Amino acid sequence: MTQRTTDRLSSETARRDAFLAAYRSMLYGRVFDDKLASLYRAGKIVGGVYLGRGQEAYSAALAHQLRPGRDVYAPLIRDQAGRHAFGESLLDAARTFLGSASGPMRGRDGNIHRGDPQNGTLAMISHLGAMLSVVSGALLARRLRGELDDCVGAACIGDGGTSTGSFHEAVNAAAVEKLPLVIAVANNQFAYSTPNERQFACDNLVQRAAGYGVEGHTVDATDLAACLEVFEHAVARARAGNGPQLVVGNLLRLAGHGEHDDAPYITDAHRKAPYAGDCNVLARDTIVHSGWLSEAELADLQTQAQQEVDAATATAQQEAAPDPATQSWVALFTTHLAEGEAEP
Amino acid sequence: MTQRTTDRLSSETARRDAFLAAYRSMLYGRVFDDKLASLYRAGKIVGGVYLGRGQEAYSAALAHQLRPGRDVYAPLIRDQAGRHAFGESLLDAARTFLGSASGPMRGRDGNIHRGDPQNGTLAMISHLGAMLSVVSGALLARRLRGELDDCVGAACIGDGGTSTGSFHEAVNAAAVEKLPLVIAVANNQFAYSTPNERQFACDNLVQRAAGYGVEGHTVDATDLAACLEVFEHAVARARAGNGPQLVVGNLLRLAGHGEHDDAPYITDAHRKAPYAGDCNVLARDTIVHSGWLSEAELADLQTQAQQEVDAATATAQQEAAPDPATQSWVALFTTHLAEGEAEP
Amino acid sequence: MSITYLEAIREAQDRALAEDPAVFIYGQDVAEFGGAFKATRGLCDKYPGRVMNAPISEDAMVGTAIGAAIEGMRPIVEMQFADFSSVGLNQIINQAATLHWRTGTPCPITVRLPSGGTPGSGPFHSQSMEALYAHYPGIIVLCPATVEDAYGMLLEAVAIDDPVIFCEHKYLYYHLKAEQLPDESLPVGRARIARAGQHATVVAYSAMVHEALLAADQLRQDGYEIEVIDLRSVKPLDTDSVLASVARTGRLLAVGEAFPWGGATAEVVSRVASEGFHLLDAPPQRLNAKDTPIPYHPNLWSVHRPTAGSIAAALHDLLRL
Amino acid sequence: MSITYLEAIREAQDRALAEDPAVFIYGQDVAEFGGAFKATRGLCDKYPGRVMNAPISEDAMVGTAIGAAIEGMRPIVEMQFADFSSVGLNQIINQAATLHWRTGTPCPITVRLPSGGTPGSGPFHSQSMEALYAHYPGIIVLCPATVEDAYGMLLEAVAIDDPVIFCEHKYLYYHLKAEQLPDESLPVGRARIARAGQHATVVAYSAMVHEALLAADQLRQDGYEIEVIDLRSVKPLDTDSVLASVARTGRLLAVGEAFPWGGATAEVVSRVASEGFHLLDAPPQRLNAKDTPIPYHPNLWSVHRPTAGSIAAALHDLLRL
Ligand SMILES: Cc1ncc(C[n+]2csc(CCOP(=O)(O)OP(=O)(O)O)c2C)c(N)n1
Ligand SMILES: Cc1ncc(C[n+]2csc(CCOP(=O)(O)OP(=O)(O)O)c2C)c(N)n1
Ligand SMILES: [Mg+2]
Ligand SMILES: [Mg+2]
Repeated sequence: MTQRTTDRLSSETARRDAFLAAYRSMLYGRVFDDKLASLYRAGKIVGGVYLGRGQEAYSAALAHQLRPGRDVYAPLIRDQAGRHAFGESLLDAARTFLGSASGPMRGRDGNIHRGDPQNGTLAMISHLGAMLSVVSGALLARRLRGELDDCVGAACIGDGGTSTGSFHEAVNAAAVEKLPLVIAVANNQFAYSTPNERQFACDNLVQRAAGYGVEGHTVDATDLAACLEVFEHAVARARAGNGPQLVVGNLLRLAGHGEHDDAPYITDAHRKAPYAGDCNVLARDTIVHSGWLSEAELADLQTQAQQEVDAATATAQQEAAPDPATQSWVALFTTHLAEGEAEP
Repeated sequence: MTQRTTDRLSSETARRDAFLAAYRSMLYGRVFDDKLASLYRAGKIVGGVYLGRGQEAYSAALAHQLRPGRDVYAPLIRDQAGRHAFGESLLDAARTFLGSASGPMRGRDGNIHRGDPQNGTLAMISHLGAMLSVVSGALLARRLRGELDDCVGAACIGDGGTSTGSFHEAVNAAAVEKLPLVIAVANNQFAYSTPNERQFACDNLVQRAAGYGVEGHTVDATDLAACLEVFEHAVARARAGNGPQLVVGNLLRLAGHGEHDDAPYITDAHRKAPYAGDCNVLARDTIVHSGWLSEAELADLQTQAQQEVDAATATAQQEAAPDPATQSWVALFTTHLAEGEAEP
Repeated sequence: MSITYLEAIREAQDRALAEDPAVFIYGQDVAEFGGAFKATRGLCDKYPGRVMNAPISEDAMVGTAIGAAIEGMRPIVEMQFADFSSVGLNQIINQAATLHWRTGTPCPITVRLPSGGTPGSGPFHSQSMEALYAHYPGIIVLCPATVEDAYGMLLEAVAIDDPVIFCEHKYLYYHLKAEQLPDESLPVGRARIARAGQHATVVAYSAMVHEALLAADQLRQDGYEIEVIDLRSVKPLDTDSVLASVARTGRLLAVGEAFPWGGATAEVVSRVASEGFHLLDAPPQRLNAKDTPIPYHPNLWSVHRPTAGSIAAALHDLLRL
Repeated sequence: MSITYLEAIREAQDRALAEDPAVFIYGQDVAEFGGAFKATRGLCDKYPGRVMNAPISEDAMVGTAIGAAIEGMRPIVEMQFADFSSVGLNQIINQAATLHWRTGTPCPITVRLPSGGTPGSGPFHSQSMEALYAHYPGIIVLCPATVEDAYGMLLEAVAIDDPVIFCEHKYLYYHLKAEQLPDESLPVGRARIARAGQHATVVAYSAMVHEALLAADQLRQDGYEIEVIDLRSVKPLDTDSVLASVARTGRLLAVGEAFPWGGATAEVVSRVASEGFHLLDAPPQRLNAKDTPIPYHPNLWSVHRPTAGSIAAALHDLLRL
């Protein structure tokens, strides 16, 4: 074989490996989400359940570019796939939805509000837009210490979240500091029930990039290969010192806002639009057509995912709930400065 | 004369008249500002004094397009000229700086924080960016009542103010509602001491327009004719139903941030840059060179402005200060629901 | 017929829209969808163009309402959850609240805050923010505890020519029912005796009124008659009614679901201590939520906020003092 | 040598930057310009890259500080005026304040708020916002009244592994002087007896401590010895020291410059009423600013906030009760 052929084959291998790795996270994300939905319907989950259905390719493709332990990641409410790709354990995810005291949030916070900030996964607060500047701060800290190297930070946000003042302030400030911040906007056409037309008036949110002086990218977020490509490029640009990268992916939320919502506002016209494809189905087709995995292998993968998800939720369900009596009701790290109750 | 010649002459007359009218407000703005500065140095003013020096053309040209009593105007800290053009009396301006109880703010608020909201001039709060959505609300109210007609609202903001979340939310929401909001960004190169490079990373703030889906315009704000033209166009577009208009003017603040600030951060390089021209001097030159007014007429105008400004400040200085004893210390309109003190 | 607290809020808005063309509603998902809690269901169809979806921009939402109010409208802003009003707080406390005192222009806006905890809602969908708004001059802060007040006070809120923060409690939305809507109600600013008693007074508001009533039931079994005062409005705060009650009972427990530092319970206790010191037979007491974020897990949540049980315990302590 | 309150704040930041490479400063105009009040003058040159100008983006400023704190830094955020922190409030109360309880990650940020009124500053450059922040769990709120505390408490604030709201008073910036900076100071959380007395206790903080001391001077002429307690920290609030003082004097007046509803004075009075009821020989009293926006005109301003004169009058009333 010529050198060129080897290169092509190895880059094809790399592409296939990336695709399969990301697809694996998409699958785990979907299976986990489906499990959550059924637990929710069975009344086993207290509080909201928000799914990433339709957003898995976009979510996983971003996280696939990130290096757990080195990069900073601020996933949002529809990033089960990305969290999986960034190395979150299914058990920790299940624990948070099911209120296990052993989970990372110890029952103090729930569902999507989970993370491990000191190890690079921020734990979102609900106020949309608020996480972006926190990612910037983490990057700035590293730069100040001379430890930024080629780290990036990635922050996820929805179409609706771009309307927040917090989003604007953070993107602008990151641009001024030229921080390696990748902002992944998942435009799933709706913010809860509110369609794009009532959320913003530009044609494509990527048009905001120029106004911030950052680089912009758009992608068909139903297409995993395209997502992998756009994030590979954007993350590489950020790592190389080209400042913030604004990526906008187009897709349709294939679920309600939360599982309590049957989304009557999503019409047939939306469901027939090009952005309405199911990225998981499309990615699976690609795998089959490319001969990367056989139907049998795919079925095994599905079974494995199902088993792991079932195991995680079963374990989490058996774990103890938090005990108010042994709980520390002290919000401060500096416990001796706390008012009211002492540590138990 | 042919019809065409008549048209040309009458449009030239209109241009001259507009120029002279705006220049008049620029002159009054400058003379008033100079008076304030000297009163401040003499210790006659309590609190801050912020001047519009260098911004008069931009300020007056906008307000010149507005119709007092019909349009809505939210001037900011450097809009003495615009306020004059919108019909604010010098006496009311002087009263507010000098704390007269007879002024529109009755000594309760001071200096630039003045207005007459029910008659179309909003009274700015200090929090930058916060006035924009209030203008939108006024326009929306008229639309809801079917009384919008060809009204516009104009909101002034600085380069620094564009970094606020409030600015972003307001521009975006106005774009969604397609309101006739004209946003006049005065880029005077600095926000207090902070230069553009530390405030935003795009080349020109007008690049933000596309991201909001609004129309954008830039102008050399040292050039009155250009300012008149850009605002004539932008305001007409807004009146005609084309939605928000983002206008960005380039200039240099020819003063400190406030009169307490000698602005060491403004370097010689800035003072030699094209945006550093004194719009008042340049406009005066144009008037002379065009033969629109003679030196003598201009001197008369200057004298008249000086006399009116002196008279206004003298009157305001003689007026009674607010009397705490007869003051209503009730913040509510619904006085019977107020806690604490009753009306005096 | 039976009507819930949430339906009462919807009905009040319906009536306000019907009676006054100056009223309109602005908020996230309030139009066709009827709002996250369905408090505006059907209103968008019934009043075309007057129930409008807002972008996720609480600052702009409030600013827009203020501008419309300046022009004589009476906007109702729905926050999706009270907790998100923190992002619109600046426009409320600095723009709306100062407008009339500074300029003489009234600012009749009503900001509806779906407030308070429910199981599983966690730190950012459970807050009671009345203390932040009541601290600032120029704002009226209402906290209805009953279906009747949810209706009557919301109608009044819209009619008042000042900014009103309307704290409606999410826990009461579905559970609280009344037979019918009232024709009249106590005016804003007046507290209500929710239950008469003689041994101690509990001053509460919003959902805590119901916990206090349950606690009073428990104490009745021990022979104590507890008076429960429903403040209804935390600003203005009806000190006279509270003092009159303490004059009858000699004992005071102020209960609130908000965080413990400052807030309505501190205001109530300190007013009674200042103005009604000699009416007190025992030290006045307070019961608030714990001084941590509001926990997600129902086990933790039910201990975090005051409940009938903890109020009863506090009352027993108070009666022994 | 003599050093002002403002210089003490600058010195403390200088020392914090010198001693700990994790410290940096972020705020509007804080770099070359040295900040609107010159509290960071010279620090940018002395510590290159560690004193950074921020865009006019209070929300992002605080968020950025939180992110840096997660990574082990100890940011100091300067708000240009306390009043503008309303725009960064959400990040403070919901992000910084909840971080440790939710995730176990400490959040050592210090947010400096140039607070309080000065003549001519008006409604938006005069506010005292401690009540808003102290209401929320997870935040420490400091209000130094002296040059020594401005220095010592700021150093401590930066060292504390929790979010600290540092309310420095603009009226004290230039007027208050000390001979030298302290080597040691009372720990955060402890109140200080600013003046010992026996007839009544005034509890105050920040600029009001000085008004209270002047009032105490006036009352001495009438033979009364007034004890003045400087709270130093409003959260945590040193209830024990306050109670100990009230035990000595039997009378309490709580004085604050903030708005009257809620806030530190309500908290002080209600704690003393609850926990020290039997120590009181007279109803405990409060004195706050008036319930309107803070007026621009010095005539109005000087009546709006408590002063030596109004405190003395309130004390005379209290001593007659
Ligand atoms: C500041 C703020 N306001 C309101 C909300 C309530 N809220 C939660 S999710 C949501 C819609 C979000 O839409 P989008 O950003 O498009 O994300 P998506 O749900 O579509 O993924 C809203 C309004 C919030 N979380 N934060
Ligand atoms: C939200 C907010 N943060 C901070 C300030 C303090 N501040 C007042 S004016 C100013 C600079 C404004 O710069 P710019 O917007 O460019 O207007 P210019 O003064 O240059 O006309 C700052 C930071 C403020 N008024 N509002
Ligand atoms: Mg969306
Ligand atoms: Mg500027």
